[in-house]
Amino acid sequence: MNQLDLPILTLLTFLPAIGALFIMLSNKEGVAQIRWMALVISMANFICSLPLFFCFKADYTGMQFVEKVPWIKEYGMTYFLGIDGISLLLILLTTFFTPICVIACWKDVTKKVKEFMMCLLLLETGMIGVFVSLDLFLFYIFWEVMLIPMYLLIGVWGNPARRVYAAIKFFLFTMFGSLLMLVAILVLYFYNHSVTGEYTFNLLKLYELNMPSLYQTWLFLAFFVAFAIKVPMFPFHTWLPDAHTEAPTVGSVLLAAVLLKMGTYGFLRFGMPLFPVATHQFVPLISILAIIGIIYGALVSMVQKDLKRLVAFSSVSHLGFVVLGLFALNIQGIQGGIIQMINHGLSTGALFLIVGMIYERRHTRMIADFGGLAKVMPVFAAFFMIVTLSSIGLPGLNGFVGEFLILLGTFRSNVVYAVFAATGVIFAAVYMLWMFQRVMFGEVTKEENRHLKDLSLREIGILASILIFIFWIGIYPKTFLSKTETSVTHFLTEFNKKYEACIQKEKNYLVLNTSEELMTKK
Amino acid sequence: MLDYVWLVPLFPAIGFLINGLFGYRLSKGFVGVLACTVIGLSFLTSVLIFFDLLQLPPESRSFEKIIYTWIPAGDFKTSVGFLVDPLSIIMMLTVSGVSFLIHIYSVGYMHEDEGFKRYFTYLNLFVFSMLLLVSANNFLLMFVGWEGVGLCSYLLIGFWYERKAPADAGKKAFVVNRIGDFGFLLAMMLIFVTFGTLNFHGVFGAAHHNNEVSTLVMTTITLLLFLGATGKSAQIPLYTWLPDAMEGPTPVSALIHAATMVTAGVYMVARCSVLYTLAPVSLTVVAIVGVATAVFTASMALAANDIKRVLAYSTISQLGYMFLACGVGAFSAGIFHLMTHAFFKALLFLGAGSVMHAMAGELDMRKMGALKPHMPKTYWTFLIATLAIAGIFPFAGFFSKDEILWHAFEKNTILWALGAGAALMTSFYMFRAVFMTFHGESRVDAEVKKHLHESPSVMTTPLIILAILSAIGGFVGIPIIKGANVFHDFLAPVTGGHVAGSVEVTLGNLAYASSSALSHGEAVQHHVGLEIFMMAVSLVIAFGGLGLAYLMYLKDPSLPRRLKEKFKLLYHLILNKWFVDEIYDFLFVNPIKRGSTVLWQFFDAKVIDGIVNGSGWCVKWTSSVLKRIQTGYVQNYALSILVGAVAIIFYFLLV
Amino acid sequence: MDLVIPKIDALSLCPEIVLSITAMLVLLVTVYLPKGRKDPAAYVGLLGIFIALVSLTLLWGKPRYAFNNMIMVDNFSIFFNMVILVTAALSILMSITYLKEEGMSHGEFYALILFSAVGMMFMTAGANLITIFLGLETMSISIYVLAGFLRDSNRSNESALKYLLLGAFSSAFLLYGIAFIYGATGTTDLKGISEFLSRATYMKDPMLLAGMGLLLVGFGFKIATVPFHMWTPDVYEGAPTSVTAFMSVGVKAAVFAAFLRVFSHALWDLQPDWNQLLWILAVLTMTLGNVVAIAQTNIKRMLAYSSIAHAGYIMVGMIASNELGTSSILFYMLAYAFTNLGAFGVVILFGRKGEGNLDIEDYSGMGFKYPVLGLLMAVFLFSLAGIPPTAGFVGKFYIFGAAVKAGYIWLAIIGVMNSLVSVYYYLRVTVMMYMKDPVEDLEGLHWSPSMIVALIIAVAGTLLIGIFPSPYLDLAKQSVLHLM
Amino acid sequence: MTLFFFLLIAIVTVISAILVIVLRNPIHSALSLVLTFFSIAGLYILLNAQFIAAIQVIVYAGAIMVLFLFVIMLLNLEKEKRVSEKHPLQKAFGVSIALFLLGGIVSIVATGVLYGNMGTETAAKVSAVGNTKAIAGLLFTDWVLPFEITSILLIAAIVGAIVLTKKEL
Amino acid sequence: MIPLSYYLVLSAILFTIGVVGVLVRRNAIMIFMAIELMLNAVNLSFVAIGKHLDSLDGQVFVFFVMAVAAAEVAVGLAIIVNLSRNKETINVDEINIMKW
Repeated sequence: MNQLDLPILTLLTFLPAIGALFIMLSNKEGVAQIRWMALVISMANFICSLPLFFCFKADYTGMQFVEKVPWIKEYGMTYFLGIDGISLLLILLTTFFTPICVIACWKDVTKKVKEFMMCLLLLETGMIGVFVSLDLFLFYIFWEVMLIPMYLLIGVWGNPARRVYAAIKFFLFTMFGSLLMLVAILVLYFYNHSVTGEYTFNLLKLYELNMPSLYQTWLFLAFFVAFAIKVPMFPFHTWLPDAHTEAPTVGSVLLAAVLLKMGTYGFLRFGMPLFPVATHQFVPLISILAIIGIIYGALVSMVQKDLKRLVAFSSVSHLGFVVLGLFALNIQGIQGGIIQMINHGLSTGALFLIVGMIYERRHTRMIADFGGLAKVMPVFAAFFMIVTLSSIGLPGLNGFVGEFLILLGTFRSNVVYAVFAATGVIFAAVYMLWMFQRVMFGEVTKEENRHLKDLSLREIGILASILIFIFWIGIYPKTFLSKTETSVTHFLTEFNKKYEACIQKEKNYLVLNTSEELMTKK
Repeated sequence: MLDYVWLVPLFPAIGFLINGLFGYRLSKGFVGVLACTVIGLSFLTSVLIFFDLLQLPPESRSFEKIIYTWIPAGDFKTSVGFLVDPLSIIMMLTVSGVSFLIHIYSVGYMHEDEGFKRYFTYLNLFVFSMLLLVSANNFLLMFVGWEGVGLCSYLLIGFWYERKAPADAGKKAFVVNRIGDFGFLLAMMLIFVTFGTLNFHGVFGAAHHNNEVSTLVMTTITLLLFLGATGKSAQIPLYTWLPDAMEGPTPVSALIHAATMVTAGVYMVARCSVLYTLAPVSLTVVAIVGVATAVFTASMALAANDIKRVLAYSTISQLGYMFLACGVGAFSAGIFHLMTHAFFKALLFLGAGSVMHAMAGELDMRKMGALKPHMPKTYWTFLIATLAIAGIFPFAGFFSKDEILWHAFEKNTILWALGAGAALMTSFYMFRAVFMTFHGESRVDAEVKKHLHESPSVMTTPLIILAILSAIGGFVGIPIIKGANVFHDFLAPVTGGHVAGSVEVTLGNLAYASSSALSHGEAVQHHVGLEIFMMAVSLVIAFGGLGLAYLMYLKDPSLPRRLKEKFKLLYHLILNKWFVDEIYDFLFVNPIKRGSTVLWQFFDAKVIDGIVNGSGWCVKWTSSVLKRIQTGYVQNYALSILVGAVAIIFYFLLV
Repeated sequence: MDLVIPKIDALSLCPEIVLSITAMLVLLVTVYLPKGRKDPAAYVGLLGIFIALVSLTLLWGKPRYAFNNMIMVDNFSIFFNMVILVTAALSILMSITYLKEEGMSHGEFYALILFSAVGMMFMTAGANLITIFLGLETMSISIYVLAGFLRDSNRSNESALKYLLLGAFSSAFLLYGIAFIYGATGTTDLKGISEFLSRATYMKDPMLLAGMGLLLVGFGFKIATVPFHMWTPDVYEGAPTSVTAFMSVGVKAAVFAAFLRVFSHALWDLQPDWNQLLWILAVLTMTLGNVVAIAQTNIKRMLAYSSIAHAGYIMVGMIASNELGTSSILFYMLAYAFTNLGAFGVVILFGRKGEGNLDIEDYSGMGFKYPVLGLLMAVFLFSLAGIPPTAGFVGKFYIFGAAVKAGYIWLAIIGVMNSLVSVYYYLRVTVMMYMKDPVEDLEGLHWSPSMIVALIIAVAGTLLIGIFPSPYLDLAKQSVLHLM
Repeated sequence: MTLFFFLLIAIVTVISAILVIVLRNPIHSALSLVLTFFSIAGLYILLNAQFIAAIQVIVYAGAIMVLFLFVIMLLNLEKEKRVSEKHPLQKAFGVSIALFLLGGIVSIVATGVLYGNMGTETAAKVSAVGNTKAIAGLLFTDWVLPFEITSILLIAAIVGAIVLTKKEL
Repeated sequence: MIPLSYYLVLSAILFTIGVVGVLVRRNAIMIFMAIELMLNAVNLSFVAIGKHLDSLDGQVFVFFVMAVAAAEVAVGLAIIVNLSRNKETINVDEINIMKW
């Protein structure tokens, strides 16, 4: 269904890429012009994405704004785009954050501005592409394409000392998972062919496939590794602190705000509905990893000395919540997971912006180098406080809604998980507030900190626009929850239906087999 | 007016927003006036609502106003909505009333402070959260207020963030509260899973009618809720943050850490009385924890020299009383004590603030003495409050405290005995404080002495009003006389009627009055004589404390020192707050910190990242080894071809 | 005995004939050209290639044997011939300035490229082991000379010598293999062999198997599979860069064509026997190529190891032994041609006389100093690494897809893990280009029109095939129809 | 009788072949190689391949070996000096692997049974036409294309050899 | 009549001798000569097999192989001559600028 009769998703996806092309053709020296171009393009993209939100039919279960053009016919690849409630918010998050990033790096990035803006816009193309593709092949392409600009952002504009290491680690780590996924996609594709006789990468068609559980287990595992790395879940997380720490501010922002969501989105869009039996099998494992992630991330970030690293580890903790929620496999958990993806994007994105702002002023990210900033920069302190609280999950701000729904969902499916996960709430307060205290409170001990400028209007504007959503989701989350509800409900019914069907099929198969065995024995 | 209940929290919210967003452009005077006005308006609205509520027959005094659906997710739906019933209106009145007075007081107290505007912003936010907490119609919204007040407490304790101690204290308060919230969160989930809703009406109605819910679940729910309450209301084992919270401005201590926020736990337990009565084990736990806290923290107050710390321990101790009341099933008694305590403890803190104001911020009672002539208004109001807290007839504390002790006695003599002991200590340390501060010899520094003065009227007026309330506030709940206990009658629809005389009114009218409570109430009726006796005992205890304090601090000032010598160990323990903070540090804080460091620097950096980097390193190493095969000698290459050929031939020959 | 001259089916040989004549024309032309100004010779060669390409397209879709079953002109050979011709054309375009810079601008170079292309084309079309052998030798001998074309350069000499000695050595094995197969089947005609095998009941004839094994050695040598790969890095490093480019693609394409024709067509009935062996060889080849490439510091050497690895990937397609596998090899070859030639083109353009600027270190800061060149290099490297939306990705996708389809999931996993390793060393170049500051001031580049054209073709091919692979896949698919 | 000749020639071939690779002086080696080629030509005659035997002598022993000798002399090569081995295992390893190769091949060919399709040119038939004529017939009919390819091959080789060695190009 | 296997074994021996020559001689020309020996061994096989199969194809092959060998020798010797001009040596041990 495409209620707009416009290829709006294509527009959204490729507008930034075209913009990047224009920037490429523009004069390298006209830095201001390039910045404005990037801003205009990203803003235009954001504006283009608004119709998605307003024209989205919240009660329609299928895909919306669908575009489908055959691409590689004989092998069943299609250019198939469409969104539902699950992806809607993530797309908006992406289009929302890109202009913010453009503005945020206005003064920050002074060298190679042209290339920087190109990377940023190409990254946006990749990110949106991932969220709108409904064809596995297309999805995989966007999934990989997105790596390159991010890799360059980290590696070129990152922190000179270790940027290369971080960039390569990011790239290889992610690639490792996605390559396994590639094999799984191929297996799925050929399995589908062997069953239905049709070559297709169409996700909606592949949803209808009931695979034997052994297949599901392995394929799910392959997808799992890809997504778990992206999320990142507990033992696969070590690329994240490095990438975050070394990336330039907006790199970290986009990484946190959008890129990490791809893993969780992937679970929801691919991992779970394709392999329901395996999903059920792996719920304990994944939940436990998620819980370890929650607690581990929190504990480790508590003792970090570097602000960005701290926030990075806190992402591990927060994303643990999201994964836990998704694998609660009930509506609260998944709704919470989705909204928490947005929340984490907003609050952690904002946190990285904030860290970037003081980094820009002081050129250090070490907590020990700060202290007493609240006195010097009161406006900054206020923003920082609110974002910190949002990250902690203070009721009334966005974080709480997600966390509570997740915990509730988890509690319904498994009490023990919920109890352990809920301890994360305590730890979050500990490490965030301690960090806040060390940076903002106390006396100004360092001479350099005494004359720091408070936020400029530009910076206030950036943070305020994020804050609007932080409050909005906290106070009236219905705006967003209602958009996703139908899709999630539909997702769950389909999921359960398919699960039952798979199990039933398996049983029949067993019965068949045993009866055959009996026959042959006789 | 009932329909406009949402105005009650809205006014402070407006004040908060205006002060927070535009405060930096407004004048100090305007900010102060605005802050007070909005709270005043809240109070007014509450009063109007109160009278509206009184118009209704007792059985229908429960009104829900739903504003909008807050979090919808499948079968889970929570709304932003308000509940007006006797319990919440009492809380609203108390909160907005006391807050109003303290706001006014603060205008004077904080006048010189740099963070004046910030202070009022926070304070408005606090009142908003607190009112939200008490007026919410469901657990989740209550939790919003619950965390909101915690946040404000954090912000206000750490108000003077440039010093380390307040900042630390603020963080500690927040984190410890979070531990409690952990329980609250889990309780909410369990409630939802059990009853399918978080709405008070829905939950209590279901709990009352649905007998299928096992006691175990009930007990778990209530214990988890109580964990939340121990955090917020500073009970064992989570009380440690409250003494530290005294680092905040004194009006804050008065408002948040004495009168309102810390009582949220009691309010919550009272609100959930239906659940608690269905879980006897929990009630017992509540009672034991309450009384233990009362005694334990009272003991700490005995030797404290910091006037605010004395008051802080006293607060914890009094909160323990309230929980004791709830624990023995006398929820309305708990609320009653909550209310009177709000009056006199706020007064005490404000008095202490006034003293500090005069003493240039000095808190150590050893450096005070004989302040009475310098600040008469402060002295007299402080004395009234002390009398009230000590439980001397006819001040407010007498009625409420006595009622609790009586109910405790009804339930269990040991509880009563401990409660009585705590009362003795209360009386002792409060009078000790009065004597050390206002009487005796002056130990004030010469420099400070010159500036000793009575506080301005903007500060003393609230003192006087509170003093009046502390003096007469108890009369709304006169025990014994049938029908005269207006307070309990009023509350009975919510908390269940336990008290003689009110039982008939409540019987059968209420959907969720607990039946077990009723039977309890009937039993009580026969003991009027006993009750009078108990009152007498209470009075004796109160005067005993007074006398002891007089003996030690006025009559024979050397006595304390001798006692110190004699019970060195005990004194040391008490002085150092039984080393509880240190024990916590040792048991939890330090291991976690150290463990985390190990996790990070060893496990994360060495093990996990080691595996990642190690595999990369392995490939590189293999690479550098394998490339040596490439010797550059053409004959080696030929040999390699030959080896390959031979291998292939033999592969075909053998396979 | 009367001599019955078979029908001279000149039309079937049209491209080869055109090319041979062009080669000789080039030789003639070059004589009359002034010293050091031999560009026209190159253009003559290009023209010839163009005509050959056109004539190839005319042959499309009409499979036929010619010259007493000596060659088979079918879509398969035409496809590969196109790849070869494109390779030759691009190599010539890239050589013009390069040779001038190296002071070796001679028309003979182009003639030799054309001769070697003719040899390659006979290999792809060869339907008889002898034709294939002769094609292979024609190709090889020309390339031996080309590798040593920089007469005054020790590296070039060494490269030529190593290639010559080992090439001849492996040819002997190949020939021995042909002898065995001739002995075991009584014929060297591929169709004859295949017919013989399909009716033979004694499949396990050791002589046949040994012959097949020795063929494998010969082909394996040319496409650089482990353990016959040892010459590759040295020869690639030492040979003139444009020759390296030519041989890395052209030789591989031609030999794979012959390899496929012999193994997947003539020896199809022995598939169970060679499949396992190829599996092992493929894994070894991929792994060794990729792993050792990591430790390289010279970009040509690194690309040499990478080309070893790519041979491994292509073998995966062979192992899959299904229609998809074979067509994916064709597709991969096409993708690889553009990509690898492009990469070498950048290396040539960036290089300096006397093997300068060939260390990976030299690429420091190149990406920002020469943004276009950097971007091109990045595209080619990402394509080699198999990252979308480039041709390399689609190629790998199909290769591994074929493996999965045939049930070789572990092979596919090993393959993708290998490409992960490869990403590392390709990334290292981009790291140098974009993330390191230039060590010294780079001199200006000499952008010649011919090089620009070559690079544009290469990058257009790489991206076009990557983004719209459909027609090319179709082409590849049609090309294998007749083979299987 | 034929067997005797065969064995005799075979022994000469093997010995001279071994001499090729063991003699230190390149010229001696080359001369032994010439001897080997001659004896192989003898074997060809035993195999009724007179034409091949002839060109073996003319092309190989005559042309190719002369070229070799010519180059050896041109480069003024001396005896290989006994220098310390740079890759000591190469020889031992090489020889032993080569023996494996020999073993492998021998075990394959020793049976001497060929399953291949039999051709039509029986000895009688060939001798009726004459060996050379028969081969010529084949070469210019069936094998005309490879024959033409060799022409290209040779041109390429000539061009190559000139390119590489001519003083001034 | 001499059995085919005699020829084939002889051919194998010659081939192996050639292989050994390639592996042990250090002079490039000698290596080249050893390769010629290998080719001759194969030629012998071709002729013998051809004879055995009543087919003249074997002899035709030998003809082609000789052509190829001649070409190879021409080019090879050219390369070697060129090399010795530049490097003063044709000892393969010393021809290893490129390695690793």
